[in-house]
Amino acid sequence: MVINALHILATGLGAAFLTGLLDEKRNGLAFMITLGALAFMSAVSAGWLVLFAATGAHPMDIQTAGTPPPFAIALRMGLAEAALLTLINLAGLFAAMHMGETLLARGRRAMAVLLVMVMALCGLVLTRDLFNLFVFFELIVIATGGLVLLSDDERAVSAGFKYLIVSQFISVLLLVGIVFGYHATGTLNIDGMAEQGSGAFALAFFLILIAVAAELKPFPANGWALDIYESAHPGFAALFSAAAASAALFAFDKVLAIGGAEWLPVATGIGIVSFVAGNLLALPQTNDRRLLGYSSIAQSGLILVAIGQQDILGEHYLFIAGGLLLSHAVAKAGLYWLSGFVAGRELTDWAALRQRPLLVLAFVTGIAMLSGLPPFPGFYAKWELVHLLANEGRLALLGWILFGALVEAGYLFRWFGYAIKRESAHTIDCPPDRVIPVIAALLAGWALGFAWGELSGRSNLLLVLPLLFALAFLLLEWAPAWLKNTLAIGGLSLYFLQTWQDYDPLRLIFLVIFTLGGAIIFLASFHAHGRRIGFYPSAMTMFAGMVLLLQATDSFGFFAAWELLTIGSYFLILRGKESEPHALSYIVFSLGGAFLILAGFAIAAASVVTLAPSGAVSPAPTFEIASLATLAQPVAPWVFLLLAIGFMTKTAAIGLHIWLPGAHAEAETDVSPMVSGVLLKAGLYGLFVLLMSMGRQSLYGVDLVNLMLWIGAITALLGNLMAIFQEDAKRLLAYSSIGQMGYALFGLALMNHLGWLMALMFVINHYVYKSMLFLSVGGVAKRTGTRAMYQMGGLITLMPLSFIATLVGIIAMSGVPPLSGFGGRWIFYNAIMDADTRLPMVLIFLSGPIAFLYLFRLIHTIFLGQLKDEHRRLKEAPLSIVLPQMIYVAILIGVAIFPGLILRRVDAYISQFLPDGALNWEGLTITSQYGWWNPVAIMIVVACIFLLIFGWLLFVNRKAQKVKQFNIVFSAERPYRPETTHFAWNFFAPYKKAMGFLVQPFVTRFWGAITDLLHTAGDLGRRLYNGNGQIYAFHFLIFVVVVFVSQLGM
Amino acid sequence: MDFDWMKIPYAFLTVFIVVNYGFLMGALIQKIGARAGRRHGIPIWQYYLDVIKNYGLRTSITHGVMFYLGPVFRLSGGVGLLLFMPVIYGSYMFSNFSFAGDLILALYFVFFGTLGMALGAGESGHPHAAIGVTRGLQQVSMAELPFAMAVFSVALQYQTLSITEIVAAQQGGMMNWTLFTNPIAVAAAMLAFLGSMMRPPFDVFIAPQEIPIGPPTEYHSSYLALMQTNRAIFPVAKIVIYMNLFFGGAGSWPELFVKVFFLYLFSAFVGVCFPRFRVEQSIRFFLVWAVPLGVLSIMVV
Amino acid sequence: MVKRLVALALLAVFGLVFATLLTGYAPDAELNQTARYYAERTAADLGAANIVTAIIVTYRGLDTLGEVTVLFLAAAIVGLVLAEGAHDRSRMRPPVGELLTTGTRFLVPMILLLGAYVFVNGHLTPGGGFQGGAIIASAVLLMLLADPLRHFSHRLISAIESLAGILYVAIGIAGLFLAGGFLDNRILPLGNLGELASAGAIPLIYSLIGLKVGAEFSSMLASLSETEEP
Amino acid sequence: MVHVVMATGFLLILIGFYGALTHRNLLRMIVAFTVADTGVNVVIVSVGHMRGRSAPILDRAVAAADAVQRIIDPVPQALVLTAIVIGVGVTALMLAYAWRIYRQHRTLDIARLTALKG
Repeated sequence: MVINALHILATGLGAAFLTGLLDEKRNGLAFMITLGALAFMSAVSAGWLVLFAATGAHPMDIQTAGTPPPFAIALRMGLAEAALLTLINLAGLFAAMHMGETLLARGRRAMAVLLVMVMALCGLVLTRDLFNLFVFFELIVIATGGLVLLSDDERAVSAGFKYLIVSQFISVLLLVGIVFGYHATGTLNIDGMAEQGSGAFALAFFLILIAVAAELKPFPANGWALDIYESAHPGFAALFSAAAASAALFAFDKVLAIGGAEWLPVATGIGIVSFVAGNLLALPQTNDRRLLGYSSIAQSGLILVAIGQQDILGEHYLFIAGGLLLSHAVAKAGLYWLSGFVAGRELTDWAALRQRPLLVLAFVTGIAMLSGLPPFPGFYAKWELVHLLANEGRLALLGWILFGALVEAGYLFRWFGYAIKRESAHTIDCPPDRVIPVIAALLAGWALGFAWGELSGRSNLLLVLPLLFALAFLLLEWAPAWLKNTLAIGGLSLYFLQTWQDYDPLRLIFLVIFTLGGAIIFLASFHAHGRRIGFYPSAMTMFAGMVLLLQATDSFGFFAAWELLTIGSYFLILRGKESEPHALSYIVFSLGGAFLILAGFAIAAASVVTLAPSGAVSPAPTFEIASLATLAQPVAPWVFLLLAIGFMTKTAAIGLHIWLPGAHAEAETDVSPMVSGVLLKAGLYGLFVLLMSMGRQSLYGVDLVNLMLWIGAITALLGNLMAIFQEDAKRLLAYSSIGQMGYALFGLALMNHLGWLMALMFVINHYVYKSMLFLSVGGVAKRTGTRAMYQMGGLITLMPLSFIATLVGIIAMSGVPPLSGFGGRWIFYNAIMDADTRLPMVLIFLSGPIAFLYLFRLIHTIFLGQLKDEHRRLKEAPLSIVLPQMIYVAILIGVAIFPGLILRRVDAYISQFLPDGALNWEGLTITSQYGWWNPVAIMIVVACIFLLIFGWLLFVNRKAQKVKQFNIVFSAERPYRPETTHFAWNFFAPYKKAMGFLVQPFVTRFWGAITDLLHTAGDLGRRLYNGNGQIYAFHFLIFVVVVFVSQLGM
Repeated sequence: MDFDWMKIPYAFLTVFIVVNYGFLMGALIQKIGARAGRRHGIPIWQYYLDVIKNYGLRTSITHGVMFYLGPVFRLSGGVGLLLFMPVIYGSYMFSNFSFAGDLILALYFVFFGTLGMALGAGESGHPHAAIGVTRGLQQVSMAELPFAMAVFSVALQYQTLSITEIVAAQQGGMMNWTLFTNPIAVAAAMLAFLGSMMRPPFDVFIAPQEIPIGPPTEYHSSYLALMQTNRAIFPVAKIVIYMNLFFGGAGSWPELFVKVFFLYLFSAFVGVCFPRFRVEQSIRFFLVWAVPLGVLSIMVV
Repeated sequence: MVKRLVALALLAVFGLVFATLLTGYAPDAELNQTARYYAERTAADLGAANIVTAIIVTYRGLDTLGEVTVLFLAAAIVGLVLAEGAHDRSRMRPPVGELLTTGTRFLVPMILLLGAYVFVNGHLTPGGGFQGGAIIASAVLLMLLADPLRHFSHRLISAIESLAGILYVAIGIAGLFLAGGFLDNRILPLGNLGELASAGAIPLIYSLIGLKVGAEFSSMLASLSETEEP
Repeated sequence: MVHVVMATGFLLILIGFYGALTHRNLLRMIVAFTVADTGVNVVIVSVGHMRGRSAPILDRAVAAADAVQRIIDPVPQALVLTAIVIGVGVTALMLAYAWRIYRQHRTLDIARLTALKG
């Protein structure tokens, strides 16, 4: 049984009045009353929420004064109202807890103000009367004015005054609008007014609407709000952002209903401007609370856009707007509460949170919710919103939304990076009354994620086994690393064993790399001691994302998996010591790419038509990936373009590659192979899927696949070229990955049988040798304490196993027979024989030998040359790091001898798509229409010749002794310092002279300029807010005039 | 084409012939070069003496495993390259192990020795070894480019990657040689050829050897002998590729001797006429002159 | 200067908006549906002679509850703000004229009476709780003028204020259970139109409002008077 | 007549706005807002006015039966009361704020309260 909603208001008020009866000194009792009242109000609202959610009952009108509306004020309780009330009251309850100390110090009056504030917010949501709405607004204004004063920050007073100034302007406009609206319609009831429409009093309605809109703190009429966000008590700021903004949005929605469809564009316009501007302005912020304030403004803007688009959202309106609103509210409240723990106000001061992993989890949950990442409601909502926008062809709006969201993710994740990587002098103490609200927000976030997953009508991400497995590691954080590692390896292997039969050969290859490949790399993780907090949930989320990607058959599943693997890998990369800026650029590029994919899917979905269950034809909000093939002109090439760029971001195609070197190089020893050897393949898988389903596309006469061919070739060349100039071993390998991915992209874009086969060989080979090399180099770096190659040298005798791995790796990679790299080259030559385009091959021809250069550099400067004095006592890398390398050596040799084991099945599979040019696998010789290749024979011949000569040499020199290190003559002197005789630094100087012009950091500069531009824009925008309350009033009036004029123009 | 035990003695025979030919031709070319410089030059059997002497010497030092392996890789590379090609067109006896792979195998196996040598020299710990190796690698990376394009052009022209088939297509008169049917590709390839023959003007990378402290000082006695043997085999093997691809191949040993000699002479001829380039100059040279030719050859074929 | 020009330009736009509203305004010839309902039904349904009061206290009672709360809030916040300007009891009592002192003694009871009259008769005549409350507060003001150091018991004021508030809410809730809805005045008999004891709970509510408003204003005045010069 | 009153109200609003926008002294701004508030109240009252009718109080002058023909619209009258009271509350609050600001910063100049910005 539920309790009349009026009791919520009555309780709030009654409790507020009751506190006045108490003695000034009995603050403890007053506080108990406050908490009790808020808890009761929350319980009543929650009861309603359960009722509506469980029964799907219709909204219920509540009369007052025993008189029906419109003659008396009426309230309405429905699903949305109940949800909002629950949110508001819980936010109030937890805000009271969070502010407990302050409230107790300030006494019962402060508690009364808080109670009235919460009551008024509830009233704002419930009321159906326009003037009543005004009254509640004013109550909120005044209560805000009071609660702002609870802050310890003296500046809060001036912020509150600025707020009062603007609210005076607002209330004047609102009152004038209301009274003329009343005059025109003869009623104050919102529904009554809506029935009559705003046509008769458009001007008055404009005043009402703009006044209510101003309560949403739209850009630029929001300087006061930012000052409040910055200076208010965080407990109140949470309430202000979570509850007040939500209630105001709901009120705006109600008022907008009066105006009808013709006013929707106003909401959209205000919303999108606020969203983009809010995010841009947040970019240069360094104060945490102000940044959150800007983010709140932006988020309100986004929700406003959803409100403005309700005409096309249809039945999804509540799902979308509610999802956005609740994620924002919960996340923002949680973050503000968290800021209460942080002593300093700089973003970097949040590093103190690291002392409490639970708080870090809460922080990251908040950020993920704000950024709309899975599995939180914002993700589902964004998916629907973008799809519906695309369906209506509102692509410009869609573009701006995604742009704003990307900027937002940029500054949020930058902040998270600070928290994880910077140092803080402050300590954190966790009184339970402050921890409980944060935990509540944390739990609410996940619960909402679950709820939205259920409501979405798609697979609930929080019920998907791989993700659950990953998240389970969150609960295992107390366990030692070796135990978790064993579990991780076991999980991956078991998953493979359970599912491998379900896949076609192509996917199976990826599956093997994603699961077993990952498991092998995890062997290296045994070297870590302690608990390694944060590593396993992140890593397993990444692997979960990857296996889900393979499972996904529809666009939603695919995209969700894509986002999961992105997030997981971001956290992994962030773990590196110096990886903060690189992880940031990784996540920004990845999310940018993901948004393009999202846009591509949305546009595709708009033209893929499916049969709804009723038999009616409707646009699909999600579709089978395979039906990309059915897309028609003119949509198809655009979809192709968006998806291709999205996937190429992941494979670090040139121009989109600048995130990769830092991200891969700075990652931990066992993480580098995961993100390089394994993760990059996800991008290739995407490209495979794309090309398999869509084939060739052309746009304005440009063959897009051909374009990809060029991009692949240029990437291969420049990636390799950049690699040879690196002094840092892991960066070298990272650039080499760029080049290798270029090869694979090139192979795919050849669009012939052998091209694809070659790309697949790269998938396998690159996994093996790049994982191996990263482990080997990582082990060396671990021992020597540096990654600069010129500081190493002569390690061959000290770390022979690592050397062997590197040697085998570079032979394989350079394509020299007899190891497996040659197979790739052979297929490549056969493939290009069939290709239509010849020029890009030139670049590939060039990049091959260049690869040789950096490989030689790698092995020479680390393992050969002169051993340094400080390294004389080094030991071989730990067994756990060497063991996987040896496994890889075995695999490489195995693959080199029997490539057919895997490839012939794939070859047959590819024939389904591109039948021409299949290879002939009879006997030991692999034959194409142009040539042949017998790996076994090559291996035997080379081995025989080699062993013959070697044996002879061994025999004749059996007495040879190893000479001392300095037993050489160098410029007529006997050297004594290894540093002077280890030729390693600036290894390929002549190449730089001759070809250096190709590797000028143009791309870095380009993206740097873009970033600077955004920052500058944000910085310029900030100057609007000069702190003068009067100027803020001008902003408000200008805002009104601009909207007015643009509305006239429309 | 398949394996056959008889191929093993045949392979030894091929190697034997090529080694002898290589020694003689190398000395001859060197003598021609000396004469062009108004010097007397070495006797024609000089290489035999050197090699016999070096094989006879015993060393008692080594710098380490890779140092050891350097010459082994080197010689394996040379011999392997030779044996992976059908040396004499139409001859089963001298088709060697070409069943193991086609043109691409030969192209890539060229690097096998280079790699080993680079590694071996590196372990000597001598900085000049590394300097020489890096210079060589840098230059070769660009010099190989026009060659690769020429090969691609030829493969496209004949629509095959089989050396035998390419040679077959050039039979029936000189005018059928690729030299005449695809002159641009040949021009590009011949420029690349200059770059890979370790002769002026593209020989700066062996400069560290000339000031006698590079690999040859570190590699002595039997190590040096292996390398000298390779210096007889490897150029011939390499020229055989060129000959097969561009100059109609060879149907018999004498034909092979003549063609290889003239091709070798070509590089020597250029070598005595031009001074040495620095590495970056060679790179630019190939980039400016040879690469466009290669591109052109791909485009027009 | 620029600021003034911009302000003028902006206000010109607003002037335009207002002018449009003004010129577009035509007074109604007949009461609109809402007003008509009130005119026709108030007397019968609620038994209040003053229709405005009926609207304020009952039909739009929720507004009025909010209104009272506004004052409550304002008083509470003013108290909060001024609390830190701890008053200084040792300051000199400013000279106050004999006339004022005597006049105050004479006038205060009458003002209080008038105030009570105004709010008790709110449902019959112009006036009501707010007006009455303000009148009562004016008595307090007068007392403060006469004796600026006079100390009022905040405890008492706040007790009156809170009790009035709680009772108001309680009456509202009683409407939920005993009559047609929250703040329905028909929990008490309607009586005869025009009599003092009529219109159900309206006089009661208005009296509570009067007390409450009076207490709130008084509280603000007292807080202000106890605050030292900043 | 009604139009004149209403125009006066609007004028008061504009004057109040102008004052609030141009005066930098907090107290002057507060006064300006009260002027604007008054303007709004005048506008509200004027909207309810109907020529030739009397106040909406049923007494001897106006009987309940013919109230519909005799009284003016009571709703704006009720609204204006609420508006006035709210205006009073906000004004009180602003004054308290002004006091507090002066105490803290020893200034009433709005342009100098710019510690928070950007």
